[in-house]
Amino acid sequence: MTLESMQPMLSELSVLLVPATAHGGGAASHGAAAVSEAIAAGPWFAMFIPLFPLLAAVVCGLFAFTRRYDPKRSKIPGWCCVLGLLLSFVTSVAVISRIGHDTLQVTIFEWIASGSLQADFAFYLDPLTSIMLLVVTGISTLVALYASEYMSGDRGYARFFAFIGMFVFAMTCLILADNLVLLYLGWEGVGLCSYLLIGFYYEKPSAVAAAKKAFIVNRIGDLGFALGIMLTYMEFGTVEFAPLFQALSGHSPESVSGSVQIIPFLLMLGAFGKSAQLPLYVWLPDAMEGPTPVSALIHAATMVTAGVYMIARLAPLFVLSPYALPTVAWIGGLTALFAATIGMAQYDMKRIFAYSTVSQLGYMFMGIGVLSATGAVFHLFTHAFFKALLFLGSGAVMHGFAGQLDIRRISGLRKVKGWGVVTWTMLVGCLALAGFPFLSGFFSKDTILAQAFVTPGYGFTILGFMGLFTALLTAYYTFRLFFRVFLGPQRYEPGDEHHADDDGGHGHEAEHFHPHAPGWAINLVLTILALGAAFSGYVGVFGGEEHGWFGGMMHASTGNAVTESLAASHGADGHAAGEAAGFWADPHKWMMAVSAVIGLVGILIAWYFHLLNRQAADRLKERVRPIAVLLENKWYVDEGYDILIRKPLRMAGYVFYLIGDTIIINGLVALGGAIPRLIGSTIKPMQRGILHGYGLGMAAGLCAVLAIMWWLIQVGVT
Amino acid sequence: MQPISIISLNAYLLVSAVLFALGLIGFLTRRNLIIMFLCTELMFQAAAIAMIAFGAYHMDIQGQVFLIFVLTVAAAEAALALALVVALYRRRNSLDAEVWSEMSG
Amino acid sequence: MLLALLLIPLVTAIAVAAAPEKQARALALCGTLVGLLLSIVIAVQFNYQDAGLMQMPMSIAWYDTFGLNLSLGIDSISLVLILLTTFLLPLTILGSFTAVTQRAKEFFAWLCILEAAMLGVFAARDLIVFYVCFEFTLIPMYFLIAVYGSANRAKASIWFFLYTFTGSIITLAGLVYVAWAYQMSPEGTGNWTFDIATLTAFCSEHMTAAQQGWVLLALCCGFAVKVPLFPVHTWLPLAHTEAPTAGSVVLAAVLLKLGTYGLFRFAVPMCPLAITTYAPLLAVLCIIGILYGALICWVQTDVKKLIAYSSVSHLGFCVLGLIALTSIGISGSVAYMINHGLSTGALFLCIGMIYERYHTRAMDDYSGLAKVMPVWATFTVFFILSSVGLPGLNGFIGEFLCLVGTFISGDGANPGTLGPMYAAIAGFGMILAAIYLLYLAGRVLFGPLKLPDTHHHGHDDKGDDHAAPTLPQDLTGREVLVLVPIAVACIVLGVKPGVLLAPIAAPIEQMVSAVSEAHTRHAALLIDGAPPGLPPAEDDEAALASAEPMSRDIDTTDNRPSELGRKEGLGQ
Amino acid sequence: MLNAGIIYAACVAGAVGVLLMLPRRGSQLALLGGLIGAASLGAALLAVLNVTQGADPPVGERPGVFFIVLAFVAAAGAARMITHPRPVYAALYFILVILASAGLLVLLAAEFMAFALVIVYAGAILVTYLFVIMFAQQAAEEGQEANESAPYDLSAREPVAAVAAGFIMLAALLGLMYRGTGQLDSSSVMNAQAAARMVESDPAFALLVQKAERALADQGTLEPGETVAWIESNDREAWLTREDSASAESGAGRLVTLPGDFQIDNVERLGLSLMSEFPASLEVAGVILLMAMLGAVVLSRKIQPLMTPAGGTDTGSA
Repeated sequence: MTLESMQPMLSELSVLLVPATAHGGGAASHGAAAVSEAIAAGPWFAMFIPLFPLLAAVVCGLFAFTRRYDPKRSKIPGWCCVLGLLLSFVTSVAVISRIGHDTLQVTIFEWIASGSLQADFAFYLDPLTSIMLLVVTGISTLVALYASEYMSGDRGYARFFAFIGMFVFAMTCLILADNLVLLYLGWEGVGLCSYLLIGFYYEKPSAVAAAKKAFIVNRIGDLGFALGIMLTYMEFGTVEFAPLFQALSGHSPESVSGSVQIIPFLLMLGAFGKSAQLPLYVWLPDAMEGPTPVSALIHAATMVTAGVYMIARLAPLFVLSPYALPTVAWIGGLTALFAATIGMAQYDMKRIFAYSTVSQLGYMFMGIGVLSATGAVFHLFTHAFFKALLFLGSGAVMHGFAGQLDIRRISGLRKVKGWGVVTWTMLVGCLALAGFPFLSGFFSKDTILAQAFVTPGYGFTILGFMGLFTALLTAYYTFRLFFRVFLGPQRYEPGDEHHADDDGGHGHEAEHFHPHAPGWAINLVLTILALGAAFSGYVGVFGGEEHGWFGGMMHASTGNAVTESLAASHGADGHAAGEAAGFWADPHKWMMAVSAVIGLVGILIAWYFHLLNRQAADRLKERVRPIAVLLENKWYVDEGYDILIRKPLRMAGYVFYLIGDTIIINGLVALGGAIPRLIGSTIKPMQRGILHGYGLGMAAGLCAVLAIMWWLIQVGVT
Repeated sequence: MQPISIISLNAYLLVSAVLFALGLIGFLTRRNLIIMFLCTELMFQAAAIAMIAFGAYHMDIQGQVFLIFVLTVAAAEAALALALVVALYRRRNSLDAEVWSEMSG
Repeated sequence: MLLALLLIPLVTAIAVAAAPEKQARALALCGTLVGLLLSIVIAVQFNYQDAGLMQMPMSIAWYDTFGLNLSLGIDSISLVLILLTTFLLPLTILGSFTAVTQRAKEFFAWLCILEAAMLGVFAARDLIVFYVCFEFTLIPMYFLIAVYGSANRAKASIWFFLYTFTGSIITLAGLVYVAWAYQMSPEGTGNWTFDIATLTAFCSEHMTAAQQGWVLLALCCGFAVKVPLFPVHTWLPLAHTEAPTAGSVVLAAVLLKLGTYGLFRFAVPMCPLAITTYAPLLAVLCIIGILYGALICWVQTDVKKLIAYSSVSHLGFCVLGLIALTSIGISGSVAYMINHGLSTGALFLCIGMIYERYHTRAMDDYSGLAKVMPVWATFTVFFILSSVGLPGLNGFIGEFLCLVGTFISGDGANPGTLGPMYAAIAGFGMILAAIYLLYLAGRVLFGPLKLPDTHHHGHDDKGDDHAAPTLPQDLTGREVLVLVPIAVACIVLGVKPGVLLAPIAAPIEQMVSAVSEAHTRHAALLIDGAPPGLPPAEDDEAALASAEPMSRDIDTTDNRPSELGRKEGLGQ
Repeated sequence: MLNAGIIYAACVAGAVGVLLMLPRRGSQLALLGGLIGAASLGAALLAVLNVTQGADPPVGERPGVFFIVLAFVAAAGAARMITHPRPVYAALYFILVILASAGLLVLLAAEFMAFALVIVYAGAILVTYLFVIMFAQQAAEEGQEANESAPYDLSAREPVAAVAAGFIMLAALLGLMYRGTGQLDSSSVMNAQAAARMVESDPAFALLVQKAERALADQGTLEPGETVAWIESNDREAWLTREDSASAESGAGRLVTLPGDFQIDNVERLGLSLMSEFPASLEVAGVILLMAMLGAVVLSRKIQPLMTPAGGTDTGSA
């Protein structure tokens, strides 16, 4: 059954999927495609990229439903999910090879067609998509493989992989989307899956609360995004990228109307919600309640980068308003610094990595903000590898030590038997994160920081220095963790969680508790990721283009609208001058050296405090007591949100319900009922039952009538 | 047979009106059940005079015929009324009209 | 054909009432299934090319001198709503097989009568038939709540009845005024008619803006109560908490749609000029309803009351979309009617299932049910997501289109007068919806397992509950059979909304063009009719109060160009 | 014409008078009230009687002194009846009123009715009333000596309102009546109308004709074959026509004066009218009376044993 023979059969399938009934819409979708004929029709089999994970999800879902399936023994759902993701990865590689450097479009079937709003289930394939596809499908396959062993024995095994399948389906839809509405579908789908996965251990109230928090904060971002979509539709009459970019190509920041300039700010709100930037980052640290593979896949590599992808994808829009990208840059920079400070003071391994993710995302946004989409996406690419590695490593530790994550209770893991692979891979990951020279983190972070100094505008140099300081903090807290956990004297206490109720006879006394060394699947995945973390940086160096193969790809994608505007904003000379003035004038050159030095300094500080004499760290902590407490409590941001937003809203709810509904409205209605009764009771006393009363009443009535008649006659009316 | 003049008609009507008014006042003020019925009889009587006066004025015998029927009704009414009064009296040993006021609102 | 559609439920009702107790359930189910079949046949025969036309007309002269005749006919909007009703009724009946043990026969008979009345409303082409059926739905619903409800069902049923009844009396007054105005006017030449088409045409052409304002006010009173718009919604939570499961499913899924359908069929086409002037006012009510309802949901402790208030909040979107007067907005609103019917109906069914098992609606009585009832939990989460408006499911289509419709409402290309600000504020409703529905899921489905104590020592001790057959912990086959079709419908409408949006596009397009036509005619008239140099006064309450006498022909003396009219005129 | 002012003033005065006469706890000004009442009635009667007929000549005589006396007796009796604290006297005063009005009826040439009134009313009905009053007075109220009247008789209920209502009605009634009678035709016109009515279908006319023929035959003026055609209104003359010649032409015949004592008296006419015009209502009247008797019997059946102090036999029904 070669691909060619399948081709005819499958093409009918795609035609079938564009049903005849939607005749009105059908013609339009082809029409829309026709209009943007400039974009070549992409490979039809691209539709399998999201379809395979969806299939896997459905199969695992069925497994979860059937009663007979016993989660303890068989791992079938795990394997079929990994298979599904692998197939999706293979298809995306095939599609990437087909894309090369140009942009393609594939229409699968017509989704929403009402009035002039036309949103099909169609894909927009360009080099940016291929990079993202590589990251998403690649990392998710590795994480699924890892999880198949990590989650073994868990009661919700099949359910877990169903959600993972759904997540990858949603993420791929997001990346491949050809129009904003489908992007929004992916956007919310990913939010949903993160809700379901964070709340996977639904018996833990903290997990349920964290899941709910994640979904709601995302939803706030999504509202901004949705309003952005509507505004674009209102302004340009279409939500599809191709016609949108065509319409935008004619404009420049001056010629565009005011309301168009608001669109980037709205979209930005969505990006910050999803990628956990400053105002809406609170959900990411709590999202660590979910199982570690989830944190690794969703909250490190794929979902959180959706914001960066969106801005890169809609770069032509962002470029139009002069203030949009600087705001993105500044918020990115501030978030990086802010998260790094909190990361320093945390004790839970996953929380530290979560804050470091927020901080690295800050870097990416700073990258895009300072008009270096290549740097941002490159950092995204490398970050996916080493952050996934770090998370999975800490997951292995957690898995082995029955849920123990507190860095104060584990140390000297290097000496324990069977944990060699984990230690070495974690070392590579930490070095990459810290920006150790010649590892992936180093290259990608440099491109961003260097660009900060190059692009003119709104205090970017200050931003650059802030970035350097954050790089120092990053190096420090990464190695604070590494030295604490993996080096130093060997002592550890098991966690409280009877993790994944594996039936091992884990006695909980410290002495004869022996950690459960990770299996082959975990070690394999860790080593692959370590290789990725180490060498993914060179993609941005070799390959002839200005920033290597990676730069070439980004140059051909929509992202380069950012770089074009960079060239336009300060004329061609800015960049060229850099080269001619030799090593010190070109930021890209000296940044290599400076950031290397900073990385090393950070590591040394961490080494001194957390390996040489840990007491010094404690003494230092005593001296700067208030700051330490402040950082530990995460600058009290969560409590602030609770007081400023959650409590007033809940109070309003009570006020509306107790006073608004029950008292005012129901009161009015009851009043409406009471009026007739009131009138009745006023007339009641007339009937006292005494004969004379009635007689008198009649007589009075009679004489009144006669009097009136008489009066009328007098007046001469008769 | 000469019909009576208008002036005398007016006079008779005056008398019957006065009697009627007195009967009404009596009915309204007296609390004794029997007297109240007596006052209604008085009102009957007043009406009778007016009827006859008009009959005479119009030289029409029907005034008197009608009075005969009025009398029969008055008699019937009186009989029943008194039977009722006796029954009521036997119930509450008092002729006071205000004793019977359970039918209040 | 349509008359048969109406008569089947009535015949079933009679048959069920007559049948012995045991067969009553099965008979009711078959009757409603036959109804469903017939509606599918109608749907197939319906020609979608000119979906705007009123098809399959039939009319029986009822009382000629007064122009009353039982005339039925459907366009694609009524067809879609009929399908919703006939689709949901058999499922509701199947769902409440075990719920009702006492007086079951009457229960199913009342449900069938209710179905007949609802179908009557959707298929009515005559004002009086519409109104009779609209009112007739109250009676079975009243009995369903009053006889089969829970604790204080008496108050709930009375409130439900009187609230809706007073509202619809005012609507009747409005409708009769329209018929009377028509009969007095030269077109009517003295003979009464209640045909909707002629009256709508008359209203939009010959009534002045002020008169249309009064008619709109009358119509809105009745329909606003039925669609619970903000100030008049307090009957809904009461009715829902007290109604039996089947009752609240039908109430939420279809009865609330009578109001929105009424607004769609009467308010917008009959008073095009007035609707644009008062759309912002109504929009404000809707938005308050959305946010107000959502916030109240968040603090509820009774599950059914929470979902009831969520209906208040959701239908705010639906009406907002309708009065945005854009083709996207209105198709979104119609889509919303269907989707809300499906998802909220299903949610009520799920809640009904746990009520059958644990006989308590208070949320703090149980939590963590997912561990004990995984299948039920999956369905409930699915329907919660559908009503939260997750893209890919049906809720999103309605909500998104309504918001887009409101967003582009005032930008000149359509007669609408709302704007982006309305959509932005209404958008917060989406966030609040997520908050309270996930709050519900978090409290009931997730968290540590806690079952209400009544469960342990059986059902018999429950006061008003007789020895209900104890159901197994998780869903029985029958209950899954009830929920699966709705879930499939949700997915199909989510993934392929064309199935719903394509047929209804034509009539909506017609309506929007009719409204804008009315405006251009009005504006054009003002330009040449009105004396020059007239200060364009804001059309405010005062104008409404001075309702001018019914003019014989087009009222040229209306010297207050409605605000939009002026813009329209200048716009050309 | 009748000047209304006096009438109304008389009414007000009458009201005050009656008010004073009404029984009340406080001071007894009954006598003064009576005087004022009588004066007012006199004034009213004067106003009514010596009214000039206005333009057209004063026609018909004014009622004589008998009328005035009887009127005063009736009014006084009625006033005293409603104001007297002791019920027995009230009943007796009512009998006085009945007699006075019987007198009035006689003045109006309705002598049968006068007698009927006296017999039926005074004789039967009021005797029953007296009986019941006596019956009710026997069981002396608890807090009261033998001959002191019951508390409910001592004070009138809301006298002012009742009197006001009564006299306003009276004033309005009189105003309306006199205005009405003012528009009635004068007695002469009434005379002709009555005569004309006599001629056609009035059953009394047929009786008159037979009676006239019998009287003339006794007198001998009637030749055989003649019949009486019609009678003059004042039934003094009669018009005889021959049977055979009636058909030739009308008017042939001769006018004959009737014998002096010929006339139809009241009872005959009444009986004739009852029999010819109201036979059905006569039956109904009979049935009403039967019903009344049955009702009275049923009502006074023993409902529950009467708790007589001495355990004696039941005091029997009315």
